[in-house]
Amino acid sequence: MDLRFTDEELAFRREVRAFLRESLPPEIHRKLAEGCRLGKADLVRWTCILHARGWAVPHWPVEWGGVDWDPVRQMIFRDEVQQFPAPETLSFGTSMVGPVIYTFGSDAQKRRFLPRIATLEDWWCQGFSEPGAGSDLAALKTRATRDGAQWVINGQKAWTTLAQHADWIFVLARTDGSARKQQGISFILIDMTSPGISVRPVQTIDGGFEVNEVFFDDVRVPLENLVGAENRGWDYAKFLLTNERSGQARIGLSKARLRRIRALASTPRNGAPVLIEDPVFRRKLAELEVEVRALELTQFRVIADERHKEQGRPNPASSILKIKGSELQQATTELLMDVLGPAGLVRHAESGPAAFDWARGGTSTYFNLRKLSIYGGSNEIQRTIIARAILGL
Amino acid sequence: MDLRFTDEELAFRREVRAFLRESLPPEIHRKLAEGCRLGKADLVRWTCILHARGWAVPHWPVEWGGVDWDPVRQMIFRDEVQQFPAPETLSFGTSMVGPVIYTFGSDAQKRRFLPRIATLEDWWCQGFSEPGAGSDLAALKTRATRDGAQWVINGQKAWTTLAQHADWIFVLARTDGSARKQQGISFILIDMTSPGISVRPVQTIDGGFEVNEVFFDDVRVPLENLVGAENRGWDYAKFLLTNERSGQARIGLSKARLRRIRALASTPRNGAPVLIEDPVFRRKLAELEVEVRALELTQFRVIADERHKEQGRPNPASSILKIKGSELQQATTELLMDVLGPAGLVRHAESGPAAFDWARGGTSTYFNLRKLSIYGGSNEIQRTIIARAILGL
Amino acid sequence: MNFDLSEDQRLLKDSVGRWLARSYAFEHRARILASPEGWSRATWAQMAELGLLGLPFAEADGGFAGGPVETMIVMEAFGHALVVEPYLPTVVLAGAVLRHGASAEQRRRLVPLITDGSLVLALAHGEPQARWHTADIATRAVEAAGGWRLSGAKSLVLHGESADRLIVSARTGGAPRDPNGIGLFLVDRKAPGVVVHGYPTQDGQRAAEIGFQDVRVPAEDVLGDVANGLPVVEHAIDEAIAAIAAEAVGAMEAALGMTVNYLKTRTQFGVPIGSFQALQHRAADMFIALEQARSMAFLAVMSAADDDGARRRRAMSAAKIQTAKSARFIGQEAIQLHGGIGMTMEYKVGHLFKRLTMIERQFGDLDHHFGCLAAAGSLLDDA
Amino acid sequence: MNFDLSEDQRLLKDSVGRWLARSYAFEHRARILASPEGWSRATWAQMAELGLLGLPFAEADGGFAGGPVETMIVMEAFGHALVVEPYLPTVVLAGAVLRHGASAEQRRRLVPLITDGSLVLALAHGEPQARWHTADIATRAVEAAGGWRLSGAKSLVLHGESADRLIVSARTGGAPRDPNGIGLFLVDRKAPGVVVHGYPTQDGQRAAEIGFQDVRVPAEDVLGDVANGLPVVEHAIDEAIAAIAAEAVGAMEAALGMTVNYLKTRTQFGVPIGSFQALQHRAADMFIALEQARSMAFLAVMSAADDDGARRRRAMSAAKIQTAKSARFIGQEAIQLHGGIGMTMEYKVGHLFKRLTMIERQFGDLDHHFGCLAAAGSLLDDA
Repeated sequence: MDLRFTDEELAFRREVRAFLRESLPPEIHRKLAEGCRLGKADLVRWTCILHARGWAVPHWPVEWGGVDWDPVRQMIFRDEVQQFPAPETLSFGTSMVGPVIYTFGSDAQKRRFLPRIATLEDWWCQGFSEPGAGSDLAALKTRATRDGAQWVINGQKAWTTLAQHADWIFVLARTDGSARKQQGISFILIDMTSPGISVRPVQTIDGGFEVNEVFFDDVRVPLENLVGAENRGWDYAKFLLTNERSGQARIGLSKARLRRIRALASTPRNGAPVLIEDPVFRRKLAELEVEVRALELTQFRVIADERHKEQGRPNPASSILKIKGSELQQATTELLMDVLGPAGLVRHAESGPAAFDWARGGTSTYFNLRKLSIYGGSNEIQRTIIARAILGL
Repeated sequence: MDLRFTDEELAFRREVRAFLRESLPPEIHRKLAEGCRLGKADLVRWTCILHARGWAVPHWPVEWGGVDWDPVRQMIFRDEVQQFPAPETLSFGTSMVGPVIYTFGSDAQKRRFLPRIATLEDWWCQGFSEPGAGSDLAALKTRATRDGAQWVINGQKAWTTLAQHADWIFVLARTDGSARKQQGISFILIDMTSPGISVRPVQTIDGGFEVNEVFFDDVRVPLENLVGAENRGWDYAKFLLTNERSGQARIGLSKARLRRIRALASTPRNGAPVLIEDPVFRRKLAELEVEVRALELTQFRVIADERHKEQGRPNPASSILKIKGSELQQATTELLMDVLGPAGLVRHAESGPAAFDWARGGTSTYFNLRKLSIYGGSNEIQRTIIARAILGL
Repeated sequence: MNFDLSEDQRLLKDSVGRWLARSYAFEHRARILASPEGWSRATWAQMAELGLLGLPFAEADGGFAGGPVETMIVMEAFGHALVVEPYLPTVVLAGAVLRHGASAEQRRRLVPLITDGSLVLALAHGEPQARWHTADIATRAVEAAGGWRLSGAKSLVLHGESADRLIVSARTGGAPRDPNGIGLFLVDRKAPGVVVHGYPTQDGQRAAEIGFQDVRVPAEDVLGDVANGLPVVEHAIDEAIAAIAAEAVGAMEAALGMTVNYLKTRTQFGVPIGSFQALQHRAADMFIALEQARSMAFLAVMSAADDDGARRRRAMSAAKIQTAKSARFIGQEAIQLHGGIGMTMEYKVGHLFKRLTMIERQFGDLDHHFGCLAAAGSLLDDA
Repeated sequence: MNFDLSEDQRLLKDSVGRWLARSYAFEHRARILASPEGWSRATWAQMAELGLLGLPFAEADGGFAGGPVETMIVMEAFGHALVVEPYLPTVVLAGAVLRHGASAEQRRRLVPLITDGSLVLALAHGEPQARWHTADIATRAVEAAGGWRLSGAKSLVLHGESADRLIVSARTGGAPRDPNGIGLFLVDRKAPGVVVHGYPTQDGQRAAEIGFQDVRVPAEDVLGDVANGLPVVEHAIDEAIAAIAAEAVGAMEAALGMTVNYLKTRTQFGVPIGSFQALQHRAADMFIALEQARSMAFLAVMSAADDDGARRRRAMSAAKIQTAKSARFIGQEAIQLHGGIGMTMEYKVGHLFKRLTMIERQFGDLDHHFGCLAAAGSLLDDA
């Protein structure tokens, strides 16, 4: 039993950090540090830089561009990227559909899609949720019916993040209406330029455009765009959602935010007393630091545990990472708002005064991150998973 | 709309306070102030003093010893008693079975029982809960079967508070086994000296003996000890439980505890720095003071509302008083433990060192008051009442 | 002790509620928000017609002699409907300064203009360095021939860009955080030397940074004692705290109502999600938080006219604390229980959440008011 | 980074677990608690046989060369079974003082007696005025012919009445809260001038107030540098914090296990109460709190041997904070979800709750450790 990093692991951490320091364009760094939204061009640019270094999809199999890092190095890499902060790659491609394709897809699908995911030549989005199928995902109604060499897709997806930029969408669609709810669902890859697809962006309360409604009206898709076996899509979705859960802790982001909070609270501004001198504030900061540290160690344990588990079997403890990770991201954003004081009342999107630029991104991030406890399997669903799958209730 | 007390109400408050100051035996006052348990003799003695003043059962109808106070004066009286702190009368008699008897009982029952409740000549206890019937009270199994001019009672009651001192017990017993769960239950008064009753005291985690198991083995009770109509006991129980809920806020006790906390935290001891100088502690104290003040006003509102309601109809808002009242009593006791510091670790019951006498009662009250969110309809049950009866879910 | 509204107050409540239901639907409000000024002069004229703009002023000054309860009734309804008009700065804040600080002559000159809707005012008090501390005033007023000259900067002035005139606090003496030595001055927003930079706040309302460069104020526009204006401002802020506590109650009630309705109608797993016990209990906790906030809003309203300034401020801090806690809890839970739909601008509950988030902080956040209260001794003895 | 136990550690875990399951059932423990000393010399002898008493000492001193992980394994099992024997004072606390502060000669003299069970020790450090501050020592040691004389008072000395010998900290110089000028002395509990007043603590364990009136200590019983004993005590307390963090994990695991089992078997309204979603979610939150505490117990264990005292103490404060929060939450929820039965002395979960309540506070409560941590800068850079 040893919780310390080895010298090699520490050296690796330094190597990642040095790479980020040298390679991340400063404009992109600044946007992220201030909690602002990146554009598509920013992410494409950064993905190319990562790809040139060989680090765009390190967690993938080596033959498809992965790096032969053990789980600890994977974690260190993610942690450094989040803490720096540098952009994470587009998860819909690299962490969701990519692993589904290299685990369950055909060779042709692998060859066709994986390289373009790695380089972000293809921007992917996720077509799971529907207006009537949120927490109860298996209630989805979008249908794919076979017509000769094609699927014909009809239905509507909701909360489709960044669909407005997407080249491809992976959808869950019902291919057998007679089967039980979770059965009869298939996992299908659809070109977003297909006729019959329309996208309606939906503005969220932070003022941004992140989610969309996607409508399918007799959209025709080649049969070979089915992933794995027909009617087995629910299994692939569960595999994908469990991967997503572990990734949602994003402890590095919370650490970076706590550092920003400490820095802001220690910076004299307009001659007002610094907040870090207030014992109540220091206590709140310490409280979150302890929780973040504890979750980081819990994440280490889940990762270390992966070695003992069969590959691909979902670890229900990853629900802890989703619940606490999202709660801590939300709590750190609340504390950030406390630091901002009156400046947090100002909206920066448009014509906000420059005097408040230091406070940019605080309040809108608070609004935006309310989504964390809702999406990716709401925290209520995760608690039910713990109660049932772990505690046996 | 006016939240201020009238001059007459303020004068009444002073009158009550003066009476308490003059009449409450100092030994009893000290025990209560330190959160220690009163003996039966203490309570009998104090009830006699109250009775002599005419204030033993002020909320009862005047003909049975009540005082013609409006709801505000009733509340002021209770508040002053709790804040002082002086003992409250034995609720099983004065607030539970007493009101049931004067509302639903026969004239003979009123004449026989009410005067002896008011003076505590009869010590009453409550036989509702059973091992298999806690939150699901209507699942109770104790049976009363008619045999000539008597009921024959068989069964077991649980969590019977202070039954070890009791002269009488009021029980819910099943008189019609074929009826739906809530029907077929009757409300029966039983002399504790009846053959076939046995009482087993159960020690609680604070070290005290407060609750008991009460066993009924062919206990024979005269038919006239039935209250109201046969098989209507559930209605009387609901009436009683709603009364109980409003009484459980006990805001005066929380106020008295907060004052004790402030006093202890402001008292230099062994030359150590006083806790009241710690901003974090002051914040916690202020936080509870605000919550107590808010609940006090909420209680005013519930009481004011009573004038607009038909008499005896349960107000579901009283669930707020139960939930928040119990939570605040528990929270104030936690803060008291924080003030005690290491002294809170010492058990005072037996041979504890005199140096820690100032800390007496703190930790064991914390242990004891965990019961508040469990009994009288657990806080979970109360939340369900709010969700269903008020919000319509 | 009674919580009953008088007959007139019930009429006011009904008429404001009916008017808003008819004329201030969520979609209509969205159009107002998107307009250049971000509020509606047509609505303002209707408020004047309804008598809302003159509500808190004495009849002798041209008002309708309403008190804190009347303001509460109006603000609670505004919270429900998410009204964005400049009522708080003009009628509540500036109105209170005029009532407590202005001369009878000044009131007779200004109140009728407020009452008929032709004068919009703003209180320019907060400064960039002050955070929430009311005495931290660096703007300076220097006596000059026949009047004063102001220089300095004011921050987050509610509706500062739309106001016809500004009530500006400025230091006539004393050190930067000295509560003494602060005067109040009425300044035309278009006066030479006044530079206004307006912008939206996070809830879609409007505020402004305002610079004053040697701005001339004639003697007749000095409001009250030039060295003793702070108590007037503090009293005005206390009344505003009572007002937004009521506004918050309205917004929380609306958020809870929408949430309960959503729980009843949204089905997942074949049943309304309101049948899930965990969600029921959370809705119950929202209800408790609402009622606790309502109780403290009553306390604030009843304390607004308290002349014992220390006791009044303790009550306001306590009310602000409960309001902030309940607002945060109810706002967050309303979003969470709605799920995705609550995150969208197309749906009202997100706007309620944003307004509640701002109310939490307006006139001082939790930390600030806890600091005030902890320094002020026990709250329990005020009861 | 790995969390795997070695083969030997797994064996230790199994053998301690099996022994406690066999020999330390809840009813047996109740009899031990009710005995005059409040602990069991027979159990102590079994611990000696199992090799537990010599666990943390070097082989050269007569021990079994275990480290913090071995202590964690033992303490976690003790937490599960609610062991009340004087292991923490003798083996963990006094053991650490001997390891870090005693001479090789002293260790050779004392460790074999600990290992074979014939010597029970207690650390007499805390004082009535000190609250949780480790440097607040007023007991004085004055040099006297061939040794020292101690006078003062120690408070809440764990198992002070049962200990054969006491390790007493006393001031040889410096002002009352000066971290320098503190020495450590080995004192016979029955030595003239030692007055012991033993009593139970709230969880049924034993402690004592101990007075020292001019107590003579020969030179060979001075442990280490007479002016620099505090770092030794602090290191011992840090190791004890790691030990009770592990004990708490064991107790919390037992409490959660009992609660889940109760939820599965207790029926109300015709179904197991564990089918109610609100209770399921609360059990899930208990599980999360347990795992977060377990993670921080690991941190404490891994930091126990850290020679960087400041970093070690940050880790211990952080672990203590998480332990206290989880212990309070899990303890309270375990009682609440059990209902009445959890409130009784006849049922184990209430005893787990009481022990957890004491662990929360032992060696400093939440407020104390938050104070330490907030003063010590950021925790994030230690990772």
